This record gives sequence, structure tokens and C-alpha cells, in this order.
Amino acid sequence: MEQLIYLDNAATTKVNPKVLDAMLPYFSDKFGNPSSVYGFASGNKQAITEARENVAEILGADPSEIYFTGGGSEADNWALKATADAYEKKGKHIITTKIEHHAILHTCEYLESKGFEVTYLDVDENGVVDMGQLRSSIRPDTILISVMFANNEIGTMQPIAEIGRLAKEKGILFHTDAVQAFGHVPIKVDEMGIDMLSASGHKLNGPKGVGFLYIRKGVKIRSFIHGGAQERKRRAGTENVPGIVGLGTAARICADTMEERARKESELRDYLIERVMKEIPYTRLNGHRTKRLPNNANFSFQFVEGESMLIMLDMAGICGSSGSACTSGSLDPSHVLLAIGLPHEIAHGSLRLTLGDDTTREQIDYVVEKLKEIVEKLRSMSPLYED
Amino acid sequence: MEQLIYLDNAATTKVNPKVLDAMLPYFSDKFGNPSSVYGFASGNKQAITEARENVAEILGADPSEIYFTGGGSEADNWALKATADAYEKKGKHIITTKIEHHAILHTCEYLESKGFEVTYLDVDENGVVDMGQLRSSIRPDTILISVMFANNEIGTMQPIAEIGRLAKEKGILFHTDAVQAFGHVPIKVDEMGIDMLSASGHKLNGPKGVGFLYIRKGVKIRSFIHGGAQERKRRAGTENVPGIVGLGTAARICADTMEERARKESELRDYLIERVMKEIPYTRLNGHRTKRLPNNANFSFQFVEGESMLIMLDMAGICGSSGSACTSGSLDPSHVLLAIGLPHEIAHGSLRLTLGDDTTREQIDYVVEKLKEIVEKLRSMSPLYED
Amino acid sequence: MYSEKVMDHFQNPRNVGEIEDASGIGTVGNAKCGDIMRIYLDVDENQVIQDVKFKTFGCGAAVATSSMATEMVKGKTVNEALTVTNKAVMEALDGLPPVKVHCSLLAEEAIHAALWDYAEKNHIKIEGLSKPKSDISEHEEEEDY
Amino acid sequence: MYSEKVMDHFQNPRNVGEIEDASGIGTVGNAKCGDIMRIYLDVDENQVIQDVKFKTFGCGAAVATSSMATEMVKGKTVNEALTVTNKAVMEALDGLPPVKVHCSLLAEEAIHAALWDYAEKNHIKIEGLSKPKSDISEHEEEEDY
Ligand SMILES: Cc1ncc(COP(=O)(O)O)c(C=O)c1O
Ligand SMILES: Cc1ncc(COP(=O)(O)O)c(C=O)c1O
Ligand code: FES
Ligand code: FES
Repeated sequence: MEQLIYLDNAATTKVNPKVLDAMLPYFSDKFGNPSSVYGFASGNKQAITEARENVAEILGADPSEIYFTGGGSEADNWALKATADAYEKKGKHIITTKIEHHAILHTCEYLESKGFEVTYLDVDENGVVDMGQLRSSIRPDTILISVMFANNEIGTMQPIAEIGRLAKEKGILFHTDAVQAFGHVPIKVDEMGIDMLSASGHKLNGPKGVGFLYIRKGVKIRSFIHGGAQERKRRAGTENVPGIVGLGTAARICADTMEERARKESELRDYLIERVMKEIPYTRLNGHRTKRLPNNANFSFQFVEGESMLIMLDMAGICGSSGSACTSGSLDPSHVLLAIGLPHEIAHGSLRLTLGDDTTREQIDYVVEKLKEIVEKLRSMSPLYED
Repeated sequence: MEQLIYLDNAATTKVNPKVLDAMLPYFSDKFGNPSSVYGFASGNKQAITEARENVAEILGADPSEIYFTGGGSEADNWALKATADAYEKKGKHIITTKIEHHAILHTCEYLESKGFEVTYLDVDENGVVDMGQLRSSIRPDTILISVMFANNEIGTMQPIAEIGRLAKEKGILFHTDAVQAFGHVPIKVDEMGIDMLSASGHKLNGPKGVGFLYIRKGVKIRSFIHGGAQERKRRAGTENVPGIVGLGTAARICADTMEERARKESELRDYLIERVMKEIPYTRLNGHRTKRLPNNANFSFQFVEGESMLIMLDMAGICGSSGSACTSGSLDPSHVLLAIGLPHEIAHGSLRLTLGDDTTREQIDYVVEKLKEIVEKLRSMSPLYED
Repeated sequence: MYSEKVMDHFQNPRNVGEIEDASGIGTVGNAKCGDIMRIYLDVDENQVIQDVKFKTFGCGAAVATSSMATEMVKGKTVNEALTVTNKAVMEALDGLPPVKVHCSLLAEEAIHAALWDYAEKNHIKIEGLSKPKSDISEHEEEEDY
Repeated sequence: MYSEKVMDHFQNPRNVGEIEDASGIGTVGNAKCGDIMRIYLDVDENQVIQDVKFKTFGCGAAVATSSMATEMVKGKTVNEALTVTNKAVMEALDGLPPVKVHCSLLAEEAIHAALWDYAEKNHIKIEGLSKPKSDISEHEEEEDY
């Protein structure tokens, strides 16, 4: 079999070897607890400070506004639950969208069970949030708007600055789940009016199990994990030094290479989209044609089921993923694809290919050829397809 | 300066090089998301399964009862908050002790702010929980008893099996924070009647930022971090594969070497205790003389302040820690030392030395000599000391 | 995730296709996941299933269980065919992951639907066969581990 | 955590000790952390501080600020000694971490207490000096970062 072609960078990414190099000393050599008094551990505290500065600088934030967490899901849970806790006297209404990641949606359901009301905004056929509906959903008791920066399935980017402006105008906090966007597209918290922002290390060639929540100074924030005095007493737990160093290094590298990377990836992505749309009939591109993450392509092939397609791609050495239900342990078809209006059976035949900075044109060519064969084979087995 | 003598293994430990070796492939080579369909990621799912089995076996638990988390604090928060959530219909009373780690105590305070009532049990001068008081504190609305397995400051181990029996008899859930004990002393959840147990990777020569919560089958459990379907849908977030593999490997190594290690460490610890008690006057051993963690020694040197002592030890190449307030960002003296009845100024002059499996008798000899000098020097500067 | 047998039947599915003028055709959809399966039966005058074909819009497990189920009913009488339960098919495939158990129901139900169609067309009654639902749904939430 | 100057004064504290028959002695405790400092002054007839000694039960910052503060008041008149504030001592030490600011108050207050004692014994009034509290406490919660 050919070399592995990894086109699932939205699921997770390879740790950049430079990032791993930066992490390595902190496992078995400089392993001290950053809270310790002795000199042996003070370098570790310093390493965390540097990582925090790296991350803050990219966002145009102050280092004291960055709180490291155990990942993107924790950051999302924290942002929503702590805001609910701190502002419930003001109101119990939250606005989000139908296409958020489950870390947001399931947290909202939890908050609903605790007496909060949540408005789930619709999106148009491209996955863009309806600003008019957002505006008219705002109530006097609305305490939080949470809209993701870019969608993890279809890559669509939201009009974040516009939402930020509206939120500010109305005096409502604005959180964005930027797990897919941070490190890949420019984000400036001040210009965009973002009050809280979640990100995760493993989506930007950093390590798994570490992320952060940006919290603007002045936002009332409660702890989510209570205990020790780490992270300005806001997030307890011995710091994951290698993880934090890895995240900081990855963020720095991503910021330095962002422009060039985005240009290269979006060019290859466009090439992939063009070929697939032209050469495979009954195919739909999901997500916005231009306002999408540079590395994201998402197709629906009519009459074809997603998991079967993934397994056949796997046999051809290609890693992709699907909006298909079967893949995630849940059996419901992707809520994102349903929200952009796809019927069940088409949502079920979706394929997400997300490029990395090492993806080549040759790989794309190979993938397109294989995809053509696979879609044809599955269609010939499909009771829905008559040719 | 001499080679560093690291005697702060209760704060954190060095990642065992074998553990790091086991982790390394999962950063940049086998980096796939374990939830993915393709073969490239299936090994990662398998690696997590093995880590889960390793951990479960040591506890005599079923692998399906182990839920990986982002650390010990998260596990503690989860255990308490989720139990409160799931059982509040039954009652809103929780029993814990005055000497728990802040991850428990601050979580209890949070629950108190939400309308729960918490009884904080006293301990005797050795730090052992008062079983009579525990028995008499139980009420019809008591839903949870949370007592740590071994204390992180003074090393005292609690009568866990006895507490487990009582909890079972009364039909109350029993959680134990075993962050300091897991991997160091034998723990069997069934024999000891433990329903939930927290542990953290970095206390057993595993990595930071990963831990687990054991939850007995049948215990109603709510999610703490909502989102994806990881960890049997109970703990969302892309799995920290290297971290989990590291924790599993560390647990396995610790289990295999436990007996020999404990024998060696407690021998050295006893040697240290004997020499210090004999050679430095006005000194108190904190914690139970025998029912203590094999690697823990904790002294109070009258008339001496802890931080000054730590800095001088540091200058002599020795890493230790103190019950002293100043070291943790908080200024209150250690709640544990106060709970065992020490007056403020004595609690303030405490030193914790926690051995590792690489600690030698030569190191202990050197430490005792240095300690004598340092205590003498500080006493000569102390307004409390008249000789 | 899948056993070797499942992968074999998925990669080289047996009996894919259609039968013209089939004795019985059954199409069922899985309400839960939206997948669809159609089975064509060619039954002779002795009620023996001479040929069987399928078309499936479904996951890997759906394709493999279709393939295996058609293999298992071929040559059986319509009554014997009822013994080809989803359990039997799963066993023949060396098992399926827990989340995939419902997929095997699709195959069982599609065969039942095709048998029902055959029975109706021929005005006979097959002992133990009840009118198929057009949408099958799961018996219980499977736990995903 | 500490500057080089702090570490120097901690490792080699100046003026440790006691003065027999001191002109003034001040002892203060920090209510927050329980640490204690005692200052001995030897003041001549021109109200010039000829000698000063200290004893401290306290953290590294407490020892270093004691040492620096005694250096700074030595040779000054009792009035000039009031300019040796905790801020001035911290500056002279190239700063202290935020959690350690309260420790420098201990030195300031101990000097004030010793001056007060001297003034009482000699029935004089030092302009700008008010009766010291025996326990000083922090002005505000410092944030730990
Ligand atoms: C007894 C105890 N519980 C909980 C914790 C918290 O663990 P972690 O720092 O890994 O979150 C610790 C150590 O810091 C501990 O010693
Ligand atoms: C948009 C989005 N939010 C949140 C998450 C959760 O991040 P993590 O898996 O690191 O907890 C993910 C990825 O899994 C994501 O794509
Ligand atoms: S048939 Fe739908 S998930 Fe398998
Ligand atoms: S003097 Fe008490 S902490 Fe510094």
C-alpha cells in the first residue's frame, strides 16, 4: 500500500517535531512542580509564562487573560457553566447556534436542565449564522452569546467581528469556540469583540490534553475545577508543563507560518474541490465556498453512505472522516449537515477531508482517483441509485 | 554545588524514562484520533484500552469502571459535583475531613454555596480521622463520604476499609482521593468498599495533566465535562493518548515494583526520621509514626520558619517543601498541620521530605547534616529562640 | 474495529445486485441511522431459496451482514430462512462492535420483508413470520465503549 | 522567584543579633502569616541611629527586608528613619514578588515600633510616627500570578 495520506487534520494533528523537542525536557529532566520554591522548578514556571505570552500575543490579549485547561472541551464547558453561574442573577438566557460542537451543545442541554433557556440559532445553507435572527433573539435576560469561530465539519467561518460588535452594543458577553480556527486564521480578541475564546492544542500540531480559555479582564469568572491556586486561582491542578510548553510552541509556529500555510492549503483545497465537483456527479460541496477554513473540504456524495466510503478510503491508505453518524458512536446523522438543510440520506454520505501543511498535490490527485472508484462502487451497490 | 537531591516526590515526580519511551510514539507518529474509523487510529484506541486494563487490574476493578481525566483535581471535582448532582434528591449532606486536599475542600465550599451541607471531620494528633465522629455524623440525607486515602502533607493513611464498610452498611457512597496513594500502597476497591477513587499520573512517575476517576458500576454518574462520546460518553474531549499511555505504563511499573520500593523507601525514611529526631532538638514528627506513606517524612522545627528553610536547602541542592503558607501563594498556614493541633508558629516551621525510588542513604546523610546547620542558623536569627 | 470476516465480506460482498422478476423483494430502512437495505429472493416451487441478491446503502457492518445473510439463506427453505437471525449472522461474522449490532437487524428485517412479500404474492403463510415494519429501530441504546 | 539582591541579603543578612540595653526595641507580628520581627536600636544623644540589629522569624523576603531596612536606617536620625518605608526597602532590593509585599511591611512596622519605644522611653515625640499596632495586616489581597 502507498504511504499513508492523512486528510483528517480537523480531527487531530501530528505533533510538530519542533513542538515535541520543546516539550521533551519537561518530562524526565525539568520535571519540577512549577509551584515549588526551589530553583529547580523556577524554570518550569518561566516556561509556562512564556507559553502564556506566546498565546496571548497571537490573540492580541494580555498574558493574564489566558488560562490553560485540559483541552478544548473543558474550555467550552468552563466558559458556559461559569458564565451561567456568575451571571444568573442578571438572566438565564443564552444564545448559541445549531452547528456548535457537542462540547457546547451538550453543555447547553445541561444548563437547560438547570433552568437556563437556550436559543439555538439557525444557519443558512452555507452554514452561516443568521444575524437577523441573532439580533431578534436577544432579550433583556440574555447573558451570553456563544458562536463558534469556524465549524469543525464544514469549515464555515462565522461573522465573528459583527457578532462581537452586536454583543458589545447590547452589553452581552460573547464567547467563541475557536478550537478549529486558532492558529489557522487570524484572530484578534479586541478587534473582534471577543470576551472568551476556547482553543485546543492538538488541532494546531500541538499536544492532546491541553487547551486554553481566554477570558477578557473584567469578565466575572468562576472556577470550574476547584482546588489549588494554579492559573491565578482559577483553574486548579498541577500544571501540565510539557503540554503547556507544547501548546505555546505550536501556537508560535502556527502564527509565524499562518499566512504561507493558509495560502498553500487553500490552493490545494480549491484544487481538490474543483476536481471532485467536476469529476464525480451528484456531489455537493458543504460549507461556504470561500468563507471557510483554509484546509477544509466537505462533500456529500448522493446515494453513498459515509462509513463504507471511509473504510474503502482507509483500504487505499487515505484517512478522512464523515459527517456520518456511525462514526462517532452516535447514530444520528451530523447535526451540522442537517442544520444546513441536507436530507438524512445525503447527510449520511458526507466526507470531510482536512489538509495539513504537508499535504501535496500528488496526494490530492491520488485521492481524487480513488474517490471516483469508491463512489462508483458504492453507488453500484446502493438501492437508492439508478443509473 | 552537589548533584540535586530531589525530596519532593509528593509534589510531583520525574517521568520514568520507560514511561516516556512508551508515550513517545503517540505524539508525532501514531497521532490519530482514537475515535476515528481508519486503521491508522485503531492502535491508539487499543493503547487506551490497555492503559485502562492496567489501571483497573491494579485496583481489582473492571476496565469499564476507569474514566481518564485531565488530572487529580478534575477527578476530585467530578466525583463530588457529579454525585451531588445525581443524588441531591436523596439528600444534600456530604461528609469529608479537615485535612483533604484543596481540590476536595474548595469543591465542598462550592457545593455549600449551592445549598449542600458539608461536615468536616476532625483528625487526631496523628492525622487519623475520628471514626466515632464519622459514625455520628451520618444522617439520613448523607449522600457521600469523601476521605482521602493518604494525606499529601503528613503522609498519614486513613482506615479506608473501615470507612468503606461503614459507608456500605449505611448505604452511602464512598469516594477516596488516592492521588498520593495510588501506585505506592496496595489498594483494592472491592475489599475496601471504595465506590469512587481519584488518582493523578504525575504522582507515580507518570505524566502531568492526566489522571483518572474510578467509578463503581451502578453508581449513578453525571458528566462533568460535557461534549463528545469519549470515555463511555462520560468525559468528553479528544483523548490525551500519550498521557493515558504514560499513566497506564507508570501504573503497571509501580504495581510491579511496589513491594520492593515501599520496603526500600520506608527503610530510608525511618533512617531519616530517626537521625533528625535524635540530632535536632525541639523537633516534632508530623503524621502517624507507622501508618504513613512509605516515602513521607514531615517535621516541625520549632522557632524556624519554613520558607527560609526551603531556600537554604535549595542553596544546598536539596528540594523539599513546607507546610508553610508562603509557599503556596496562600498565606494561611497549612490547614493540615493546624488540624492535627499545631500552633501557627510551629505549623509555620514545617518541612516535608518525600523520597523517590532513587533516593540513597548518602543523600539522606547529606540532607541531615545540612538540615542541622540550617536549623541552627535560622534559630540563631529567630526572635522566638533563646538558648 | 471490524473482524477479518466482516472486512472480507465488506471488501468482497457476495450477492450484490438485483433479481429481475424476483419472487419477493423487501426494503427496510433503519430509523435510527437512516440506512437502507433491499433484498431480492428467487424462491422455487418447493419454497427453496434458489438465489438472493441485495443492495445496501449503509455502513460497513450493513454491507457485511447483507453479504453474509444472503449467503446463509441461499439454498434454505423459506421456513429455514427464519433461523437466519441477526445473531446468527453476527456469529458467522465473528461478532460486531456493540454500536453496530443494530446494523445486523437491518439484514434480518430485509430478509423477513422479502419473505413476507413472497408469501403475500403467493397467498401463503410462513409460520413465525410477522408483517415487517418498514422502519426498524433499535431495541435499546447500545453503550459505546 | 527572588531578585539577586534579595538572595544576597537573605544569604548574608546584615545586622542580625541583639543590642543589650538598646535605646528602643520593637517587635511586630504579621497577622496574616504569623511571622515575627524584632528590631533593636542604639540611638545617640543627637537622635542619630548608631547601631541597629534584628531578629526575624519569617520567610526569605522577611529576612532580606529586615537586613536591608537595618542597613538603610543606620546612621540616619530618628526623623530621617521614617523615610525608610517598605516601598523604599523593596526598591533597594530590586523588588519583591506580589505575594511578598506584605513581608516588607513587617520591617517598616518593626522599625516604627522600635522608634516608638525609644520616643516613649525618652518622652519625646517623633513627627509623623503613630503608635504601632502589634499585629500588622495586609492592605489588600495580592493576586498570585
Ligand atoms: C491528595 C491530592 N489530591 C489531589 C491532588 C491534585 O492533583 P493534580 O495536581 O494532578 O490535579 C493532589 C496533588 O496535587 C494531591 O496530593
Ligand atoms: C469546534 C470544536 N470544539 C471543541 C472541540 C473539543 O476539543 P477537545 O477534543 O480538545 O476537547 C473540538 C474538537 O474535538 C472542536 O472541533
Ligand atoms: S446500518 Fe446504519 S449504522 Fe450500520
Ligand atoms: S513574612 Fe510572612 S510570608 Fe513573608
